[in-house]
Amino acid sequence: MMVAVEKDKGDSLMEGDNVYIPHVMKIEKVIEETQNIKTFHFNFKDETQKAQFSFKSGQFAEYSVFGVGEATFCISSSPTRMDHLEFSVMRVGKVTQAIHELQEGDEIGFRGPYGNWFPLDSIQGKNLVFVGGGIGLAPLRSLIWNVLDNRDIYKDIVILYGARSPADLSFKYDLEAWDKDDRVNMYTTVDRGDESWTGRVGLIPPVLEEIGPSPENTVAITCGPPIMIKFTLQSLEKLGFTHDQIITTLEMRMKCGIGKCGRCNIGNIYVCKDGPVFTYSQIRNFLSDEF
Amino acid sequence: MGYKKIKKDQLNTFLSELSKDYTVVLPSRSGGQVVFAPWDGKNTDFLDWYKNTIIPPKALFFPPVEEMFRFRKGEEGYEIEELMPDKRQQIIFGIRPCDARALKIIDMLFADTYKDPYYLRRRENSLLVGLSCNEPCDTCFCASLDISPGQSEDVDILCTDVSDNLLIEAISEKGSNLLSEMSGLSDAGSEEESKAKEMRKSAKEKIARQINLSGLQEKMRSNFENREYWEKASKKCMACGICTYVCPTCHCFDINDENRKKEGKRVRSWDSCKFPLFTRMPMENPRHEKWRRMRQRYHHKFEYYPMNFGTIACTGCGRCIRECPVNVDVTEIIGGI
Amino acid sequence: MVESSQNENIEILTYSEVEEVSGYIGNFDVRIRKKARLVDMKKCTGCGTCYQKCPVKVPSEFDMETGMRKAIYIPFPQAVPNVPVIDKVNCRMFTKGKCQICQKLCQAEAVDYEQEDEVIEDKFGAIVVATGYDLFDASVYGEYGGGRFKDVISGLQLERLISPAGPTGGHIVRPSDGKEPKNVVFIQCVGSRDPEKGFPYCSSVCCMYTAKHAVLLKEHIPDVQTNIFYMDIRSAGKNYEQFVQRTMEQYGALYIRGRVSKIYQRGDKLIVKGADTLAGSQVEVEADLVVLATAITARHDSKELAKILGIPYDQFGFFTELHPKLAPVETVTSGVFLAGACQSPKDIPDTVAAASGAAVKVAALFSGDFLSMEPLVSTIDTSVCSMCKACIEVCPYKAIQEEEITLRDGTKKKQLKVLESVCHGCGACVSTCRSSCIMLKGMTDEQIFEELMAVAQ
Amino acid sequence: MENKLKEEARKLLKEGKVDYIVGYGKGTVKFRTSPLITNKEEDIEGLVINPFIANNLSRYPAEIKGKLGIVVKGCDSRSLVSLIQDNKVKRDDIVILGVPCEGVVDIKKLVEQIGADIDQVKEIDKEGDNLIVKMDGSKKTVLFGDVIFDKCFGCEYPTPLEYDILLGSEVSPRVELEKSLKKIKEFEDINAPERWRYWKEQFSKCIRCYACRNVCPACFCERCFVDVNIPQWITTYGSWQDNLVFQLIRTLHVAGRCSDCGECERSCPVGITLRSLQRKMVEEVKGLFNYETGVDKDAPPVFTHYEATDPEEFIK
Amino acid sequence: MEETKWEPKVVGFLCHWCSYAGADLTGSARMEYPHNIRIIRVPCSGRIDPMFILRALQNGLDGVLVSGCHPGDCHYQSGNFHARRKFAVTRKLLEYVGIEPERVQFSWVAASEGPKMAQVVKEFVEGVRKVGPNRLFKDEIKDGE
Repeated sequence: MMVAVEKDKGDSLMEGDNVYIPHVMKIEKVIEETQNIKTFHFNFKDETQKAQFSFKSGQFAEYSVFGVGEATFCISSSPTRMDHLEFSVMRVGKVTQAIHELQEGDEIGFRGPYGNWFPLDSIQGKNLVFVGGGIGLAPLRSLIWNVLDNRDIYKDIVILYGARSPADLSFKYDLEAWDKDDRVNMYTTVDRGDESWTGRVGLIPPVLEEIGPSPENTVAITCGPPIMIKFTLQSLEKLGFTHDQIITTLEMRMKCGIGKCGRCNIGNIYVCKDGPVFTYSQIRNFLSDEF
Repeated sequence: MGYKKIKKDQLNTFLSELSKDYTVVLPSRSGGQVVFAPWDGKNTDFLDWYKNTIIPPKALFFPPVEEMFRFRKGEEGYEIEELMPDKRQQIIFGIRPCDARALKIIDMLFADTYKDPYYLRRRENSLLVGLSCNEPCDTCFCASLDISPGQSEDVDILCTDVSDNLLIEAISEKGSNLLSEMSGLSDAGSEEESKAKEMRKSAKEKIARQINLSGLQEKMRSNFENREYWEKASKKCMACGICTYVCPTCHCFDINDENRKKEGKRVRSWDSCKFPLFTRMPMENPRHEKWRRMRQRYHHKFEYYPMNFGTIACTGCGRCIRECPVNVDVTEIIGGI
Repeated sequence: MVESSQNENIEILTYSEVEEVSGYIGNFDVRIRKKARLVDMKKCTGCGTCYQKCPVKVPSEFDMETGMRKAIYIPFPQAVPNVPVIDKVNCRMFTKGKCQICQKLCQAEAVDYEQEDEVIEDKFGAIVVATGYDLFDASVYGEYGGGRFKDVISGLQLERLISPAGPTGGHIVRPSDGKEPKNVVFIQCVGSRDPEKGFPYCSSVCCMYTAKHAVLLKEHIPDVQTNIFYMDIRSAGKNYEQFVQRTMEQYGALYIRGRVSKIYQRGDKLIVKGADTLAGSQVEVEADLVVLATAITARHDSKELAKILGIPYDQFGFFTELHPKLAPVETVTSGVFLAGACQSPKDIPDTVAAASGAAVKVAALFSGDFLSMEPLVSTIDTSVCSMCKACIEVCPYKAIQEEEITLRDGTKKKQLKVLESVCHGCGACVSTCRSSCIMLKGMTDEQIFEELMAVAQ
Repeated sequence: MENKLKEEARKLLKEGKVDYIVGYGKGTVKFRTSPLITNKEEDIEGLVINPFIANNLSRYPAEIKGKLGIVVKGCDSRSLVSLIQDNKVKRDDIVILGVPCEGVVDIKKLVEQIGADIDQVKEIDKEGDNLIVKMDGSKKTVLFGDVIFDKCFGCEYPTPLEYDILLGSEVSPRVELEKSLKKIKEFEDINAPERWRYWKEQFSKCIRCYACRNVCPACFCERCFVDVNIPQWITTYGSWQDNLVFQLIRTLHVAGRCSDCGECERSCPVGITLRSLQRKMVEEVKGLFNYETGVDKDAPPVFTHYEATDPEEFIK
Repeated sequence: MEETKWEPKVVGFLCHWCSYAGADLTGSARMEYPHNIRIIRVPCSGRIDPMFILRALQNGLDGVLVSGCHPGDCHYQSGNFHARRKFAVTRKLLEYVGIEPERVQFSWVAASEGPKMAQVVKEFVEGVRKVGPNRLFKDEIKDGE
């Protein structure tokens, strides 16, 4: 059951001719998720651009802090809620540091959406297993809200989210919302608990095996740091998932976002143009010992 | 379209006529290095010493440093002013067939899916006047990539140096329109044409170096895992950026901002897959080791590019062999797979 | 001394030497060589029969050669611990191979010729250096007899003669013929304030102890006449000046402001020729005894000790304090403190003050189990460090050390580490590191970069 | 000299004294050699010693782990010693095969001398003090002394100071300093704004390929200061100001470690006269601190220690 | 900043224990020194990296003064000795490359030498004024200048 992932999508190109010119957006809200992860709500400055803009969950964009540089993050809000857009950033380098210093009312450059997206139509009528690690929940979150907004098309949904420690749990407000929502069974775990943590403690792969979702008519979608993905894939295989049933996003350094600058080139595909969403079987054939 | 010809000493008039509404760019070595530079209006002695430039003509369309747009923090927020290349048409005189083919190859990438405005604008604004090679260099191996030094379909006009005068042949439709407007050209006689053909044949034989591409893609795919081969091949490589910067088909770039908050420019500059920082991510760097980067460079050119665009991203110009400080030879490495 | 020997927190290691010091403040690893004294300290009762019966007599260092001591000896009667040591150089057992009188006579069988040096390696939190001073050897001065006249003695030798526990039991006699001196000449600044001899500094204590000697001489020999050749009297301490005035008025000390040019022997008298600049005339004094106030110098081995401890020293061999005004008892190497004359010539009150200062500094250091430091320290990003170790050589405090860690996959990796407690944040390593992988907290490159950007605005 | 090298190299490999032999192999481009790094005995046959051995091989011990048998000329051996001083290479990890070097041919100068393009030249061989240049149909003799690199004129240590095996008899130094420093002296005569404009032009050609850094044995840092982006001292794109500042700081970093092997200038694809910078620093460091690079392997690197008598007349 | 009356703008790297304290003393002793200088405090002259000097000039500052303790009384023992070597080589290189020597000045000023600090800064600013504005790193160098 091959899950096709479209390759060419020239139509959603927004800007007239120059694809490198970003839009200037205004930041409406800054949420401090953890001490090094922040989520930004931002919006178009003028309505016409906003009307033309559309994207699908799983796509990413290039965010620029003028005078510092550009960086690549997925759009973590759902296309079904277009009142504003969101993205989340972990502070790791120069540009992310500059982004973390932005406050409400500041401006940020936005270029995109780029890349392909989660195959919404082909996962209809299936059970869904979402496995997110740390900041990996950001791309999943967009899909989860998208799925929940038209919940009835899909069978039952399992969300497993893990982080290193309770302090590193991000999107707490979403976790609570999904926990209370009975249409979804929500599991949260942390690698190391602390005194105030009452929930589950344990690494994601063993917890996943413990939950043991049946691979029957199911698609697993996972995002997170490379080590976590590596072991999650192994435990998914143990649970009987075939490689076509596992979808993940690939982490690669990106600069142009449009398949030109050569950074994200693995094999003959450009992760930014032809990805970042791939099925595990696709990854297996073009990926070798690079990862 | 019949062949035209012009006496070499009249080249001066021909060029000055062209430079009325075009800026003429041709090889010059005023600064000690052979580069493509705007014509100074006088000397055209490049026909005697010109072999090929060190920095390929790709730099005229995809410059080492290029300003993309300027941003300024106005009262109610940032304004962005696009910095497009100027409209003036230009003529690249003396481009070699291998470089012309290289431009065609990277055209495909810059136009694929998302159009690169800067590069394509400059390409549309320019007209290529090729010059066939009579004396290929020792490092050239364009023959084995079925590019003939004397013939080229990738230029608008092709000139061939036939001892005392220059045989001019219009290749593209744009080229023939231009030639039709030009005066001072006389029709070439048949013996010039035959001399040109025989010059082209002899030039092709002179190319001693060649690269064996038979069944390359399968060989490369199977050899991808052969770490020991790539480690040995890349042991002496210094991981500098010369081979990627002097290669006419290398197109990787980096985008950075000028380091000022209030007002500055976003700049696109050349980047090389040979540098470790090319793929460095906060958590890990998939291509930290030198041999992985060399493998990526050759696989991108000889396996991935053909898979995506149907042509090998190499035109045998030999610059990477000549300019490499430690003489890493692509024909040796590709041949040895 | 006795009190400290009984205090259980104090362990006294005599006849021992510090051989090697490594580590840093709070974690000094020190190797001490407890030299073999050839007498078992536990068994010896301190009865003293051994050093009474020992046939060998040698000049006693403690008495500055004014008295004698045996091959097995205790330096002075109240020595702590009251256990003798055998001087291998002069003891017949080692020079001629037989004697063993002390072993035979010792009821406690404490004498053991085969005793070995004992090496103690231990961890210490701080080190207080109180190694004292040496006296300048005045024989270098030809004009004062160059050491030929027995009756030209140094101030310390006179001290031993005056001391009741001294070799002459407190009777001040002339070393040459043992008679009581009637006319004594004191010569100040012998070696001190004399750049040619290499000691341009003033030893600061001689004026006062010479005045004291003049007073004591008067008390012991009522009809003595003391003449003191001086350049200027340095009596800066509390009541010091009054004391000197009293020496002049009540004890009849004759202060002659001038230098002595020559001393020569005439009969059994010593003729001291000098100048009296106040009277503007030559002076000649017939003296029975001449006392030289010789300069205080650093210990002869102070430079080696400084290298062992890793502390700096000045050109005279005195240890250099962290700051002349603000931190006189500390050294640059944090955790090593200085007390007394080893830092610079001092008299007793200053030495006691310095010693208590050092003690309190150590106490402060040990008060908490954490050391509170200024956060201005540097850190090394070992993922990009290329181990050229230029920073180690540049660091004035030796605050960067190499350590070996085992990575996750078990391989061993050498990398550099900055000892936060030792680093003073001078930043020399930061500018020396060519790949800029050292960051000085509080003065990072980024801060300076922003400052430079702001300044250029 | 070549056969002795091959014999020694084979012996070293056979006895397992070294894991790799680093030497000069025949280049695929005429009249150029290319580093040959191998641990297989059959490759030893490819080792050559000829007047074109321009590369400075002491760049490799810092990268390649394990015991190396390395072929070095005079200037390379000084770079190697400087690496030992910098704790980058352990003396007993390398077996040094010293080549007493009479000078290396500078192809650019040769082309000027014979007036024809290098591709026409078929063969060059050295007889005594001149070179016989064979082209198809014609032959030219050129004085060897006219075509060697500028650096070879000022070479005080043609025979390596530090070696385990010397592959030939000692060579007397060819100390024609004024020829070697000709460019620098000429440069110093022009006034300051002219000099600045000269460097401005030179470094607007620079395309930041970093060959000058990657070729230089003294530049062995894991991560170069250029790659630091917090704070971004130097931009990653090649504006002439930043190129110039990059090269000036690199020159200061390399001062005291540069043995004037001339590789930076030879490798620069856009032909920037880098040696005029580095060689000037070699003179300065010798003048100021009387320190020559890589002459004594136990001496501490010049900028990690100091003398009380260092010059300071320029300090007010 | 209209061009009529160009005032040189210089930066001074002063070492915290001596020169900075010296400058402090200059101020507290009511001694005048030119206002053109902006001071950046560094713990020791050994901390100053030639990159700071070049970055300052690249930012358009007209001069850089670097000042530390006299050799021998550096609070960190050997900071100024290492710095002295580095400055000697840096100065020679900057001059060789064509930067006017008056633009970069090194000096030793002790904590007690208030008057000397004022005098060093005055001389330095006059020297920079003589040399004129810093156009080194500007792109368009008009020949007339």
